[in-house]
Amino acid sequence: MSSDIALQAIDLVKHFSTGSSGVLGRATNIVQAVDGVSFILPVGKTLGIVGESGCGKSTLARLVTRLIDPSSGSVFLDGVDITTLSGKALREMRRKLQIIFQDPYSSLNPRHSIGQIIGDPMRIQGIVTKSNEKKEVQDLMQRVGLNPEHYNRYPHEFSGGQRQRIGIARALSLRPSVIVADEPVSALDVSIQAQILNLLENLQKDLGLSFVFIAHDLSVVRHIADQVAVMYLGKIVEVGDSATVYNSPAHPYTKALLSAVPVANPSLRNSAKRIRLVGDVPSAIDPPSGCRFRTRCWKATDLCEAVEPPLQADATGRVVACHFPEEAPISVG
Amino acid sequence: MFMFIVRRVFFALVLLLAVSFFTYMLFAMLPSDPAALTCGKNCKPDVIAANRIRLGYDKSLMEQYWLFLKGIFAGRDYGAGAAAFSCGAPSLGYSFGQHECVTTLIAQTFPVTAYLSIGAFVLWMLIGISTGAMAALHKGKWQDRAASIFTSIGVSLPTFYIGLLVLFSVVIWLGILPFPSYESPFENFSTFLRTMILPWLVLAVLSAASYTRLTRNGMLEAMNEDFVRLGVAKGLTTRIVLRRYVMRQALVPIVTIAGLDFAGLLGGAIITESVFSLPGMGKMSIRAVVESDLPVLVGTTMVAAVFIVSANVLVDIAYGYLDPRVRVK
Amino acid sequence: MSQDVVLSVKNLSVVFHTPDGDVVAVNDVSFDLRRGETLGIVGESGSGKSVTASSILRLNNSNTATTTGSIVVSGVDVLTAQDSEVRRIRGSEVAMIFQDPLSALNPYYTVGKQIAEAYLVHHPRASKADARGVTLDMLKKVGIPSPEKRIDEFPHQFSGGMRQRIVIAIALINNPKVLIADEPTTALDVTVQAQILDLMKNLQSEFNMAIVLITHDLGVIAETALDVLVMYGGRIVEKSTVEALFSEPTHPYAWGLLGAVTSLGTSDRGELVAITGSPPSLISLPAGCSFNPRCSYALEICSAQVPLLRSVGTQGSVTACHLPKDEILTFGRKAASR
Amino acid sequence: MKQRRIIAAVGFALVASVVAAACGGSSGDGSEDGTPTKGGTIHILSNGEQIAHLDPQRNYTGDDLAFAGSTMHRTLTSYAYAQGDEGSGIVPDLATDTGTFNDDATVWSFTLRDGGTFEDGAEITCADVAYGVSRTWASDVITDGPTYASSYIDAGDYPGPYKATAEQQAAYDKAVSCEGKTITFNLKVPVADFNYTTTLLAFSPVPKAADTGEKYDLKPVSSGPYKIESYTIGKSLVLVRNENWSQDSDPVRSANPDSFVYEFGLDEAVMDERMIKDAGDDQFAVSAGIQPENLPTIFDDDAFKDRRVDEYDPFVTYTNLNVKNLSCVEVRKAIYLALDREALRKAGGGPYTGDFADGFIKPALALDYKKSTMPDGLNVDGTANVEAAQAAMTAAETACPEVATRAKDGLSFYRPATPVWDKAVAIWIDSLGKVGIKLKDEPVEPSVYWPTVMNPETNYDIARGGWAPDWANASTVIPELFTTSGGFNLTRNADDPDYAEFQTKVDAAKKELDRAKQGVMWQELNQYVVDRLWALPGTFTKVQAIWGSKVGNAYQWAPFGAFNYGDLYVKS
Repeated sequence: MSSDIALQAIDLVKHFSTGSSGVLGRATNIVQAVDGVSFILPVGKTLGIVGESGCGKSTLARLVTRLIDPSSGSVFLDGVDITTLSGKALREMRRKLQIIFQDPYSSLNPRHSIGQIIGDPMRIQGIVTKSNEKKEVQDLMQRVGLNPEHYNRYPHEFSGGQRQRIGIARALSLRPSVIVADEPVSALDVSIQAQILNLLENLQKDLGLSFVFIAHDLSVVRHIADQVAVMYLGKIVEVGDSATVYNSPAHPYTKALLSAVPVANPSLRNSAKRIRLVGDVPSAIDPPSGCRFRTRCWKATDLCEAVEPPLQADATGRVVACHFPEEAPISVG
Repeated sequence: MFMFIVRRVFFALVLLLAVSFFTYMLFAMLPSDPAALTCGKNCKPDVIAANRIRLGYDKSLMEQYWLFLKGIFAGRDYGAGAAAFSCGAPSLGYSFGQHECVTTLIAQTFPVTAYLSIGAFVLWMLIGISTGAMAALHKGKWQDRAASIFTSIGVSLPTFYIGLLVLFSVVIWLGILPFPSYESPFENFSTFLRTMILPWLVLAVLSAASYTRLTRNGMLEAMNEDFVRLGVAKGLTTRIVLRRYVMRQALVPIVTIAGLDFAGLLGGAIITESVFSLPGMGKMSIRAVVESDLPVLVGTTMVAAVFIVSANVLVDIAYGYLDPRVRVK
Repeated sequence: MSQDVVLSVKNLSVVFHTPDGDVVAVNDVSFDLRRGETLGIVGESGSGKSVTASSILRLNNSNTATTTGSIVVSGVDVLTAQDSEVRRIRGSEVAMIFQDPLSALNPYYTVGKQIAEAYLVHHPRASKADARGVTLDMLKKVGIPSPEKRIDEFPHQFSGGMRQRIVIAIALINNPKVLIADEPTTALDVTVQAQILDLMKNLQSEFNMAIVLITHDLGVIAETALDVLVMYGGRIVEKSTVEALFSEPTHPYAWGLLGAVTSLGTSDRGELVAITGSPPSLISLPAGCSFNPRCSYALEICSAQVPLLRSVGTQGSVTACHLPKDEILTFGRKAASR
Repeated sequence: MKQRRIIAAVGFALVASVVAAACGGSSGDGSEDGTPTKGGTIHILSNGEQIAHLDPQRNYTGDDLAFAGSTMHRTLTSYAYAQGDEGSGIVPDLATDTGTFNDDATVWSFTLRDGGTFEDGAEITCADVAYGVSRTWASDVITDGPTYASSYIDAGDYPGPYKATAEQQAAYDKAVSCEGKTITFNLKVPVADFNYTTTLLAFSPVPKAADTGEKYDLKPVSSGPYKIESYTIGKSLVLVRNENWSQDSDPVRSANPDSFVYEFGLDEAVMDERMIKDAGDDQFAVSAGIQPENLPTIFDDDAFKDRRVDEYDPFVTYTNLNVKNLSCVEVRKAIYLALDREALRKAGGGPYTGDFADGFIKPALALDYKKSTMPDGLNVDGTANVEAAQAAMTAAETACPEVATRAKDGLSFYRPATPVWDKAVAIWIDSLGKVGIKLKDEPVEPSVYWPTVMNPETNYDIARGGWAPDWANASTVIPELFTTSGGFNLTRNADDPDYAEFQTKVDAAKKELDRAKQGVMWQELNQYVVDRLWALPGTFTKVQAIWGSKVGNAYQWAPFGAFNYGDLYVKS
């Protein structure tokens, strides 16, 4: 395995059981939340993962950080399969692989000061000593754009954007190599979103971090990601360079997704050729046979129902799982 | 839904069986000896041994438990010869302290507990919900503050203390009511009422406090829900919004807790019954504890367990009807 | 008032009384809405846009909020009318839809009952059967498949998009003149958002109603609104047509917003032009122009005096900014072209 | 909690005794202040949930014996219905006289009076008395009752009426024989005071046809002036007049009130408050036992002087020493001298709980009581005499070094695991620790305390005890507590070198038919035990009671330490 791979997922599967029936209540409904996802995150790059709610992207974030254990599959960090780690090795892995959540407030202990929230993990992991802890924490606060004088304040004394900065500082405190960000800006106001996105990009540049950036907002992902993977019902349907995927989406779902995004330009209001998907995302409990997107796809044929399309690379290196991929780039924006 | 109910009931029965086993074993392993309790001063070892055989305590614990279980369905015979007697099914054993089948004793004492519980329950729900609603509707005003004082007093004062205080003041010092002397409502309804009114009130007022808080918080929470705002935005009157939107939402958790509280009461309102000398099941259990009357202890514990387990099942089922979201598809 | 004006808001101010002191959530807001038109209101959280919306139906708790000014709907001032009159207006003249369609529906009743309830309250003589018929029609109009079956289902049995359709059905069942849509698509997935926006547009022309669309998403504004109010710190800072906002924005806050927008069309990974700092706390608004601490163009006067709305630009925009007119136009066009 | 209830809680039956109230420190005085009148209802307030046993053969507790005997169950002989010493005397009841006996007091006969009837009107026959007594032998069904009948009467291996074979029954019928109205008891041993034994309700008649065995306890057939109207455990027992009882046939019972209502399960604080307030029906109520905190209110205020009493009950508390383990009187003496009895009494409630005992026979047994000479150095005020105790220990180290060492290593102290005893044992440990004696606390679950210490396998060094005589003769004290054949000897004194002499003296005293001479012999035997300290005297306990202002004839009935319920009347 090449050393310039920061994180690699191979055929990750996560099935949850819900509901029960019969007198003894055996679980009967299996939610196929993540069903055979593989990706590669090169060092220093950002992999964006997009998809609508229920597509499994948040489950994926928890799988690759081992907050939950996969049903099958592997995740390699620095060449080590983290799904089998335990004890000290697991703790070391956790240090190197940090996660940032959507809701910064609920992930911060309200009874701890910012100094504690950021400093405690550093001290526990032996990154700082008691004597230099405060200085290190304040350096980090400065770095993420927090006023170092607010060292002794508590989470409720900060605004949403500042809390997300605290969350980022806490993630950075352990000097990780990979950060998985799960909808890090979707709870924030537009002006604050931009600040946080800029911060993440600068940190990546300065510290050589690799990001998995999960979001439902396509334009945010477009802005930050080098590569983008599009998920639909637990599977990746298309993955490739951002520019390729956004400019010439190959999967009909990607195409529909992009065309649904409102364009911040009133003059284009009636000019764009809109693709309107009908209906909702089907249930992950009993997903459609063959291609999972076929029930909403205007191009679907009997083949799509019978045979699940494999992920295949095209000439540009972009990978797509469709029997009838799009040829021509569509115009956007 | 039907399978859900069947399953819940099945598990409830399994649970009750487990409870009966552990209750029986736990009490049987207490360091008291029921046989030794049957004779007084001249308790010679041979008398104790003879009584142990007569009461069945010579058998192994598992066998005793089996006899106890069998008795529930088939009844049970005690002793031999001219002094033999039996307790018909469902038999929960025989109390040698009270010279009566435990089932009969429970049948005698349970109505008292039931009247006490039902009356107090109705009163406390009325008081709790109405004061809670008043507090919520007048949030921050004097009504709200009064309700908040009421709840903090209500939840912090022990029933025992308040019960005695009320009894002393109303009955003994002021003489407004006669000293409670329980009569069945079918025998003497006015005595029944005069006896029950104080225990009802004491139990109701003290328990109402937490329901006031629940109702108030539930309603305030509901009032912030978008669907309540949409109800108002539809043009509905305040009364309809409160009833169909706010109360409906606030009552769901209350029903759950009330069901369990009520079942707990049916298992014996021990302190209230003791203070007001009501010959109910709770008072009987206390007596059984003091006198190590094992069969009564096991019996009352089982009855209480049946109430609590059934209440859980009923609340679960009721929840399905009250909240469509938890209904099983 | 023009014949076409269906909603006229004048000098609306809302003050909330909180334990920490009074909070001016909406400050001197005025606008008119004409039949069939869509007015967009944009702004960040705390800008006063949602409070403005709920004031129109007098939904603010009168115990904790003081509302002044006037809101005239069909000749009636909502703020001073009798309760019964306000109830008549709610739902029949002015209807509302909310951000989260799940929490906006009463979980304890079937969707059919909730829609019919909205009809019956304004048609007291209608029979239950009539109401059910109207409800079915409405469900069809908002695009619920097999409405005969689904009318008796509960909200939690519907997907997010379907729930928002039901909320819309409730809103439109009495054929209101005005629909207030408070972030109607924020909680929805992008493909569903597109469906709902399409539906709203179609129904707007069918019912010939006016829409107040509150959103933080400039893309949604760009696709739907005719006129736009930009709000900041409880005040209107810019009022313009949607074309003017995107081609010639006149307020530094609007410039910042446009710069902060990430776009699908650009592969540019350069730094976003972020507005520095955070939205102000309404409890302690900065003196003068409340945007001045975050404004890179701020003048001395900005921290001393609240700028009044004035007409600037070439497209009839009104703005509340102390900057000279020509500077506004220069910087605005620059911001728009980026 | 009142003393009586502590005793009940440890599963020990408090028994009847004859106690003269002569020096009881009585402050109450319920003397006849008017002519008793008929009618009305007497209320009895009780913290208990029931009468322990209404079945006469199972009734063995003082208060219950006084209540049931004076209202429902007649016996061959009875204690006199009178206050003070007179109440300890016996009078004929069902019988025409107090019994006749042969030369060596092994055959006793009683002749039934005419006109005695059960509540159904049936005449009380000799067979009914014999049947009632026979139930005593069925010890697995008729539990808790006194067993004097079966230990005195020569009925072979009779197992009681329920299980007896025809042969066994014939043996019994021979031992307790009927000839017309005369019943004759053939005893195994001479019993000079058997007519006192017959005051026990165990000698009440039971009609065989009505015997329901175990369940007879709930509704026994009355032979007295009152019968049960209703009995609900935990609530009340209501007695109403038995219309078939005739005053002519009953010389002792006055049967003044029309009914009695025994109210069960009352909170103790509530009982006291009601009695103090004395309103409504509570004016017709009696209540025994008063909460310690209310004692000053009642006894320091003259307003209560006509409706209160503070007197000795029949009970003596003491401490058993295991003489086998502590085979050295010096060590036993050291323990007694070191013990701070005043601190123990204070912890238990102070002087209201009783006086320091000087032996095991209470002054109320006037013929048998003589103030004992207590060990040298024992402080009369009950405080510890550490110096004297230390001296005793020093003496022990030369006299019996093994026992002294045992005391220093730790003596096991068995006592019921109750809060009262938790406090007391701390005082014990503290006092004895001052002379280097260590105690190992062995709390025992209260309900099995007596079976535990009665078990010969249990190797205690010290075990608490308490006793009340069964009738007015120390024959129910000294032999029971200190001989190997006694039912309640916890001293394990059989190996003591003096035991043989002691046993001989006891046997002689039991056979002595001259009651006065016998009394002197008991006095000497009491001193004999005190000198050897096989057990350490504790407290002559007292009881306090209060009654309503409309209750007449309320007094402590000496033999029972309880009200004479049958003698109460309602003042008009």
